[in-house]
Amino acid sequence: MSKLVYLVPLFPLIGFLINGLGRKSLSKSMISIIGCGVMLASFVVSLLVFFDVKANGATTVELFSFIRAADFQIPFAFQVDQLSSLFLLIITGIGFLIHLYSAAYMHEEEEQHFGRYFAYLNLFVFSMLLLVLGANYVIMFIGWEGVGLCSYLLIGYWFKNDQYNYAAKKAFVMNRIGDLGFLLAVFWLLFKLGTVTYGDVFSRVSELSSFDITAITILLFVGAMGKSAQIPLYTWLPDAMAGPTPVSALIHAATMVTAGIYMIARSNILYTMSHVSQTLVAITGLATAIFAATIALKQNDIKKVLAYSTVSQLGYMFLGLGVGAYTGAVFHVMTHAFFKALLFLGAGSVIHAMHHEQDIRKMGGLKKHMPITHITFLLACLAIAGIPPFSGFFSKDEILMAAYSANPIYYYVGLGGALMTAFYMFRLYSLTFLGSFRGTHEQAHHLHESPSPMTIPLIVLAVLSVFGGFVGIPEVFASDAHSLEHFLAPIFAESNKLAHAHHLTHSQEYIMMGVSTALIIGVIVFAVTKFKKAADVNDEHTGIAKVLENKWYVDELYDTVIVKPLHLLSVFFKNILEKNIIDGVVNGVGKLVGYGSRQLRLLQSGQVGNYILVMVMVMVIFVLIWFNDLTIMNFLKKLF
Amino acid sequence: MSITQIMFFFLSALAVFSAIMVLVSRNPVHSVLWLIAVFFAISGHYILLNAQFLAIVNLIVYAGAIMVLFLFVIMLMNLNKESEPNKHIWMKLAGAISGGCFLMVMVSLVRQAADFQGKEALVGTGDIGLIKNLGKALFSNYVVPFEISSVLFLSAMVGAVVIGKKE
Amino acid sequence: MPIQYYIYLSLALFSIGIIGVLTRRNAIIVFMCIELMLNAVNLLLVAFSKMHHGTALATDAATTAGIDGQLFVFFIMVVAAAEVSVGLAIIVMMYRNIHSVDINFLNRLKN
Amino acid sequence: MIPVLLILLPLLTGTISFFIKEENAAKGWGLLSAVLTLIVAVAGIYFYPAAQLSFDSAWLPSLGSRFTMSMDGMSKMLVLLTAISFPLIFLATYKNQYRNAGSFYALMLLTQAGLMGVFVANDALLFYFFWELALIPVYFLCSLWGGEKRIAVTFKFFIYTFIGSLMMLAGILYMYFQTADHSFAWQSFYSVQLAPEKQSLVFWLFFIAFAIKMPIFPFHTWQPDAYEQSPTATTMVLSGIMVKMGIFAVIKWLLPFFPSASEQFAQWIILLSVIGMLYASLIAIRQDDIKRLIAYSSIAHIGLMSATLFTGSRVGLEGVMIQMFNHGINVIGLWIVADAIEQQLGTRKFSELGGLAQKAPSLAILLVVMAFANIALPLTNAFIGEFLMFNGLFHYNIWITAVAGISIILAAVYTLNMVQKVFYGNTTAVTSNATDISGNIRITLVILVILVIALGVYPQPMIDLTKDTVGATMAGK
Amino acid sequence: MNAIILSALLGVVMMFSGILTKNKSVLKYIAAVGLLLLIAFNVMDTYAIFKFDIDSRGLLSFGKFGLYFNTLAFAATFIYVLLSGSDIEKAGINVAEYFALIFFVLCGLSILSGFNGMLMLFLGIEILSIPLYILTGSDKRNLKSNEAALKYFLMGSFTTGIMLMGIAFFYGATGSFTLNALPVIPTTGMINPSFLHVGGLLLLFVAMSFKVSAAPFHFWTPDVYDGAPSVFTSFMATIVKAAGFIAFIRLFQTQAVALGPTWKIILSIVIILTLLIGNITAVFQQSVKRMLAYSSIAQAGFMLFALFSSNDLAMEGILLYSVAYSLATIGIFAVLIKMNDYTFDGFNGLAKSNPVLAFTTTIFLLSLAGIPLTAGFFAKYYMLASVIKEGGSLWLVIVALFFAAVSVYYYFRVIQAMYFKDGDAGTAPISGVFKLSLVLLAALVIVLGIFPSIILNGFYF
Repeated sequence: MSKLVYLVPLFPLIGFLINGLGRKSLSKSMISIIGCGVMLASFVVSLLVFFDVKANGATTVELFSFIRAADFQIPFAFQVDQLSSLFLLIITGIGFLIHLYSAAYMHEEEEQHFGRYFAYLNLFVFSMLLLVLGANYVIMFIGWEGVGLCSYLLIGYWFKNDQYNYAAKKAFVMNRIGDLGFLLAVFWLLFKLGTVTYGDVFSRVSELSSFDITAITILLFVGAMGKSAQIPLYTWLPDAMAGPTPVSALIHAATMVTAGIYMIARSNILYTMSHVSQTLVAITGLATAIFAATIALKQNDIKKVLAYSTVSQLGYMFLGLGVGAYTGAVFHVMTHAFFKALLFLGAGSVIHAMHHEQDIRKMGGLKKHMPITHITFLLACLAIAGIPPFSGFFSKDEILMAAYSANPIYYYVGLGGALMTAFYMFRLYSLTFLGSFRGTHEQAHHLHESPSPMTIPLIVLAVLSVFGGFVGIPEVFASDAHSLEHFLAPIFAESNKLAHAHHLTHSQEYIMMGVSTALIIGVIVFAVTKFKKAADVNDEHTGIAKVLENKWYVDELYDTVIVKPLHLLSVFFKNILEKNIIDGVVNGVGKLVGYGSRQLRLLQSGQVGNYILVMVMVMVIFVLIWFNDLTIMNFLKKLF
Repeated sequence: MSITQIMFFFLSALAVFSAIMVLVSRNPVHSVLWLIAVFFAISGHYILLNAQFLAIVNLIVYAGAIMVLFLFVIMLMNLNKESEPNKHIWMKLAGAISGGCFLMVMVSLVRQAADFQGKEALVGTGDIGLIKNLGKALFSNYVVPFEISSVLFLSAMVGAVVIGKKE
Repeated sequence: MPIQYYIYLSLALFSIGIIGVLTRRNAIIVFMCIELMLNAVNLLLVAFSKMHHGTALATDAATTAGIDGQLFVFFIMVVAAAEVSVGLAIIVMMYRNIHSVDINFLNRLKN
Repeated sequence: MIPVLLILLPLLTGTISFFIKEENAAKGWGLLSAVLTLIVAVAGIYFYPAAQLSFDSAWLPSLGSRFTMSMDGMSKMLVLLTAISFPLIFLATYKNQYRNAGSFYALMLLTQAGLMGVFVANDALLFYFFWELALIPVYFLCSLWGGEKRIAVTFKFFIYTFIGSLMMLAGILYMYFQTADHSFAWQSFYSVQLAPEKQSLVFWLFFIAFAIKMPIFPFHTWQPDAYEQSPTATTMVLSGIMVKMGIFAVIKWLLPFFPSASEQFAQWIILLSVIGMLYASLIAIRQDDIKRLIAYSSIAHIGLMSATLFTGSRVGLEGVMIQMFNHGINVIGLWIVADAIEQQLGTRKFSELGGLAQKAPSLAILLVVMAFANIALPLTNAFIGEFLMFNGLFHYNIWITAVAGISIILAAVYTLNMVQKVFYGNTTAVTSNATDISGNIRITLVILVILVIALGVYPQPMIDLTKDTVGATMAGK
Repeated sequence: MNAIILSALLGVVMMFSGILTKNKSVLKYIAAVGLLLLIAFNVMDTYAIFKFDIDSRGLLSFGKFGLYFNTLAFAATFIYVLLSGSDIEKAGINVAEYFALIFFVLCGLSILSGFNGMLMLFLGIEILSIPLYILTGSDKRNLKSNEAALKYFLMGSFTTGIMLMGIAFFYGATGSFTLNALPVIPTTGMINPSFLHVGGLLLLFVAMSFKVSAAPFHFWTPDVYDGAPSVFTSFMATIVKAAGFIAFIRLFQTQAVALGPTWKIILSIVIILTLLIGNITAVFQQSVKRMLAYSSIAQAGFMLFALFSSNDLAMEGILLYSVAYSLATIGIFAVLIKMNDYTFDGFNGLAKSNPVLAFTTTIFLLSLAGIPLTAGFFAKYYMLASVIKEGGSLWLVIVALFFAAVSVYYYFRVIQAMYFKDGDAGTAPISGVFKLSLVLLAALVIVLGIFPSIILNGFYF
């Protein structure tokens, strides 16, 4: 079955081609059938592959030789193993649900754009599948840039709006900054090892010096920073909410942004061997988690809150990777995919109902109008807040426990972040669903529950969010119940061997879980009571709140520190250096010739006397030159 | 100082003086006359050098024919008065200085030429300048250039006709 | 006579000719100065001819060495005569057109 | 015989074209000729025995110059590029109006003959001849059918490149007198053993000629103006093929002859090239004119190629080889788009454009593909080339690579700027009545896009094609 | 010797045919036939088929090179007469006499290609120059023509004086007028250049530089070329100038050894000055004719390279250069004469009004600029190659190349005017024969640009 893995990306590719080329001739229903159908097919194959891997272990499928250069060769090959098959399931599964959801959500679009939307979406899935399936870093990079491209296309989907286009461009450029790091790492690997195929790289990792490993891992991590929106390259992700909401759910929550985690998990052995990089990953992840959480506290756009929450949750995943909890990180990717996709889709449902109103200050009391959305949204909030036994609890707990064992400060800070998460999620929940409606009458009149193609994915995802955590029950509850860890064990085996694991005692764990759960519940209660009445809805913020509302002014900082100087530099180059200096020199030669010409013309005075005078003088000079090595000069001196 | 030396210096002084007078005379007719004086002095030198043929030819052709032609032209144009406007003084100065420099450089060049030290031009003796010897050489070794110079005269003749003829 | 004397003399005449060419404006005078230069050359050639003749006489009493110098002078005179006829014709032609023989009038062609 | 045919065919058809008065006949004739050349090129390269690919005949025996032609991998590739480009260019600009179309196509075909000659000549003097032959018709093309400032701009371009080629001539002559058998043959030049200190002067004589042609910073100032003012068909030839002449010449006529000088000056040239990449990219960001933007972007790309050339890396050289082809394809695609816009809307200013994606969706899609090829997105052809080139650069120096890498970020910035300002946003006064592209342009762009993707997914044939040249160049003396 | 005698005779014949016929075009054909005869006799001389065997007593010696040059010069004159012959009557009424003078010039030219001593050099130069003074002034009513003639005459005579002084010095030092006379120390056989000898050569160098219009002795050139009737400028700037170069090289080929290394320095200065002044000054001219005058100075700068290197390549090169340069210049002047307006603006739009003229002019201009595939390229090529072959003067070549690029600037201004600017370039009526001849000439320029060996083989066989 693994041999047929190429079908997994092939179906979306076919979908892309059909929808892309036929977007003008196909009907909307046809387009959505094709779009969803290929995803379903892909999902089915993925399932088969998954079980095949589970039964028979990993394989590599080589399709053809991509680049065969002088010093190296890079095959176009797929790595089918536990990690990639798991990601296949997440991508195609959630991907399918979101395609389904989109068919309803995007129904207002014109046919042509509807087709374009599905084509992009299929292309995205194709790229994402390449990213996770690739058997070497180059194929991964193809997917890596491919998803960036699709993200760009989808953020700028409503291309008439220039704001959206800027957001799309920003996303792409920031991703590219990271990609450069990734690419440099690839070059480094090729330079040192002559190969980028995972198997060869990981087995020959001992040939690399520790400096090489550190450099490569840091460069790779730069790539991850861009793709997974970590400090300092995170600012694109909140702006990326300009895209249609299902896109945010799929790309900017569930799949693409987790590519960085996948990559590091894939390269776990390299990271394990470099303590410096691991620490860097952990600290960056933690910092991002806290930083994004603080910003999320004061956001009023429903999607922006979710976006910062995503950034924050990605930070947790990196924390997990940084402390060696690779399984935990992947686990969190999975659960996060469930509940964050659910949250986004729920938000989409709300926005749909509110006629594209995204400001939570203008919502409220939607509970009674949209019961399914409400329930599923609440479940997702509980999951992300980390209330047991929802899925988020298990994955977050696993990461935090590992963080504690690595460094207790990580834990405390991480816990702070978790509390903030609980706070802003329930602020969001309360403002949206509780209290009374604050929107216009028009909106109030039209409030309705979304159609079933939208609610079915919500329900499915809610189920997954609630029960998804049970694949990774920690040892403290039941020994050997962490089936995910068992499944992924071959991937992280080498790393785990190297890592010096010191486990916490069960009692410690119980205490920590209890305390944190209690604190979270407290925060939730506080948030719900505080925002049920929507107390601070129209407050003018001052001090720290204002700073938070303005996202720590990071965008402005980047603007002054990087963008503006760069623009000034390019203006200087264009208007001064290029025009006046470089071209000036070139034209100057021409002008000099012209000037010389005008001056030399004057020599030709028209007077015969002058002509002859010059001739005589030159004759004298020539004689002097000719005999200058002889004694004529001395003689002339004597004469005077 | 022998008579030839005295003659040499006298003729030289005459030649140089007359030549200078050619330039400084304001009246073109005077210039012509002074130039004729130069030619006479040079002819005197030829005689000193025993080049009688050239001395005669010089007088006949130059002083006689060419200078008369000049005079004719000057008369024809009615230039026999001091009509020439002065050249700019700086131009004159520059001309004189560069001419002087030329002289100076050339003289110093000759002064340095060691291979002329002690060489003499035969004065009074030597019969190569006699018409008999010259004629013999002219019509034997130099007959080709002699004939060819007819082409020169032909073209000069044609030229004078072309240019002088009234249209 | 030392040959240098002749060289100096003819150089002096030659240079006076050059100075004349440079300082006078009357085309006829300029032309005369050129004739003066030619005569200076003639004198020098004759002197050299006699010098070479003298050198050759010391070894061979019947030599005609040096005769070519004098013949050259003869040809110079021939050429000078031809040149004068053409030159004066040109000057006369110009005089007909502009009623002047001032060479400084000649500056329509410049730059 | 094939190389001679490749030169003679456009030469003769071009000469005939001078006498064609009717516009459509001229267009048809030009297209026919270009297609025939393409057929000959493809047949010659892939289906005829290798012996047919070289030609040798006496030419100037007293000078030691022979009419010698041969095709190695690089020649084949560039011949293919030339042969493919011309039909596409003619097709894409088929609806453009030209005064004296006969002469226009004649000059274009003469240019093609010159280019073919440059790529196949194996004798330095012959090479020089074709080098100039390719230039002269372009001079007339640009001056006769160009934009407002065409005369001055083209003239600057001409003089600039002419100075360069004269330098090369001096270099060629110098080398000629160093050869043992007093011959201009490539082999004779190759076997000259020049002392390192003598190499440097000749090296620069050659290099300046090539550097101006490529062009690399700071010899580039003729280029944006020339591209902007030339008729687009000519611009395509200029930027798609003619700049490759410089790179081709460096590989064939410079590196093998002066190994020690190349090594000695490599760091300076690489430095210049990399500075040029960033410099051109930054300027491109601020451009308001599609053509100028593409021009500066082209300078940046060429900068990468020239930097890689001097790293002495095998992989890098492979990258340069295929990038020559790829860049040609991509940049022609971009020019076609630029031309389509200008022909229809009469402006190239971003400030006047916008929202074209609504009016011309096909154009928008095809442009977006070309634009992403321009920024070397994976699975487009340029990625392979840039990947290999950066690899080569990395072997040389990591910091240079990192700095050069910034240009790929900047490339994204200016390319997306262009895409956004032309196609996205709302329509403006100029674009509100725009219509989608006509069939001929669509076909051309589709062919180009297929090439872009095909070579991006399966680049191996191109890499293999030029393998022998890479091997020979890297073998050194 | 055939050439000298026959050209002199033909001069006389032309004079008389002027009396016998009043039909101007008949004169042209007589001249053309005469030139063909001249070529034929010269070729016979070359291959010793038929020759006047006159003992010149060592004053003349015709080598293959000189005779071949004669052939080429006569052929160029033939082309010149075909193209511009009928325009001679524009200069003045004495057409027969003008043709006669042209034949006398050719006689001088034949002497210069075979002179073996100072006397024949002097006579040759004078026979060459005196008819030119007259031709320059042939447009008697035109003040410019007057002025040019007088300037040319005065400066020419002055230079004759300088040259004669040089010859006198030379004679004084060597005791002989023959070319290969070198002051040799009898005991050692070493060359002992005396001051007088070198000084004499220097003056000769100045005089010859004047004749070939090398800077800074070029001042007469622009004025005279500009003032003279165009049809004679064409002749003067091409064939006559080439003859000057042949004489120049012939004179200094053997004497260069006496001059030592400083000779090359002086020569480099002259070359660079010539290139500089010729090229740079040409840039801002308004009149095409005057531009061509300066360009002829610039071309002289290139031709001086042959003198500089004086090797076999240089000898081949100067022949090729003379031919290439003469053909192109004759062609351009033939077109120029037909133009109503000699300024650059006068050429505006010629490509539209008369494409054949514009196209051929372009070829000629390209050849002058030294663009490959035209004869001019190989001309320049040989010059530069000869210098590089000598070694050590690569810098001079690079300077020359820079100026070659500058030259493109002003040559292309004409092309720009013809093709890229709008205007109605007025021309005199142009016959089909004229156009055909122009096209053939252009074809010749291109053929020579591809196979220069056509010219050079003639030199060897």
